Amino acid sequence: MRIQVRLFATYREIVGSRGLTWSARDGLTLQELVDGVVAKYPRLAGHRDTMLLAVNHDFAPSDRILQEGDEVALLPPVSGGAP
Amino acid sequence: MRIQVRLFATYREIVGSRGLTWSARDGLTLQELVDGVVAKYPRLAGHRDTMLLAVNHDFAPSDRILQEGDEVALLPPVSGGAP
Amino acid sequence: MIDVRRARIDLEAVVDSVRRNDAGAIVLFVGTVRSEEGVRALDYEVYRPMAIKSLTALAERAKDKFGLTDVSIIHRVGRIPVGGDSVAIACAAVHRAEAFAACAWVMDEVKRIIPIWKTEIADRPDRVRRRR
Amino acid sequence: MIDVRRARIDLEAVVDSVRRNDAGAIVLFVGTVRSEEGVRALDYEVYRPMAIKSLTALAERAKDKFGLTDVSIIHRVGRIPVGGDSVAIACAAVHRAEAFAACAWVMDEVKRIIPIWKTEIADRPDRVRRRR
Repeated sequence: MRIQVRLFATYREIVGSRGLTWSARDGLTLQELVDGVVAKYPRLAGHRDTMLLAVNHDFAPSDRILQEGDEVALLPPVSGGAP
Repeated sequence: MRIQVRLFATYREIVGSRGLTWSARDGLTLQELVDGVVAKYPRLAGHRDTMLLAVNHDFAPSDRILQEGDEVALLPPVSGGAP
Repeated sequence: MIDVRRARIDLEAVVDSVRRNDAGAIVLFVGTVRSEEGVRALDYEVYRPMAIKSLTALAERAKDKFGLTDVSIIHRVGRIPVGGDSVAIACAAVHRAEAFAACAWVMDEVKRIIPIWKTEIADRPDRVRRRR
Repeated sequence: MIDVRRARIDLEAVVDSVRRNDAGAIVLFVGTVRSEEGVRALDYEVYRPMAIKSLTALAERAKDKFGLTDVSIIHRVGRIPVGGDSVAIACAAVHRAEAFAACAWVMDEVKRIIPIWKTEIADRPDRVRRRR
């Protein structure tokens, strides 16, 4: 199956792209997908502890099983609003 | 001496005027002035407990000694702002 | 900016009056005449010189107490229809916690000490009563 | 009204969007880009569909939690110069205590969960750094 991966802010800069199309076996968990992306872009590893994860525009737990067509987002700590 | 007395809201309606010019002996206290006004307009008596007093645009204690030309205001409980 | 006026309150102007580049947070409170059975407007009466003096002193106290960069208080008087704005308070601060706390405190003080009184104007001309 | 937009925020429109005759109190929070040594603007980046979804859910939670009559949240994104407004939150309620509490809470939640990130734009082109 194919999963769309969205990247923002620092992660976008590290990967050099706003998004990736990730090919994976059925039954892949969100955790396993993140492991794969971090393995391919090792400079993401240092951000692992503060990384937020979303699937289809909602925060999702890392044991979430992904489905064909899911949109996964890797989110740095958010910083909206006023300073 | 002469003291200007300002009246607002309910008190204005009771007295039927926005203000009075009060003639008094030197050394009159604010308390004594209020006693005189209430004696003249007995329907004010029921408001005595909640009446606020100001001299020259500042709240003032009832033992304040009045001076020629002072502007005294008898104020019902205030109710500005939003409901 | 401190004012007691009969004209409609321009909220954008009230916010702009407290803007400064070193303030990251502005909190604006707007009090409006709420609809209530049988009421079509409120008449606000003011002891103007004392109100201006008290509001000016209140603004200074708020700045000191909460470390605000600026504060504006505008009270409308005269007849205000249901839905109209009676009071606007804008507090600006470096951080938002102070701006929120100050704005709520200033509104409490306005109700407690500023010489302004309101009378309900009924939708039937034979009914008028005071309201706190 | 919920929006994430590149255009300047119209504060009067944000307040008007929560007006209702049964609400006596409106609290508006405005977050602005504060001046800081070496910074001339902030660039706000957004994950738009998730931000809209999260803000819509946040507005509903705020209404339930505080009994608001209405709430609007507008976040500006893109490049915002020093002094510009980045976010506006308006909360309307029958009484002011709920409006103040809700507005402060909504702003905390915006900072905590809405997928928006900012980058400082330096007044010298060789300096850029992220900021929380």
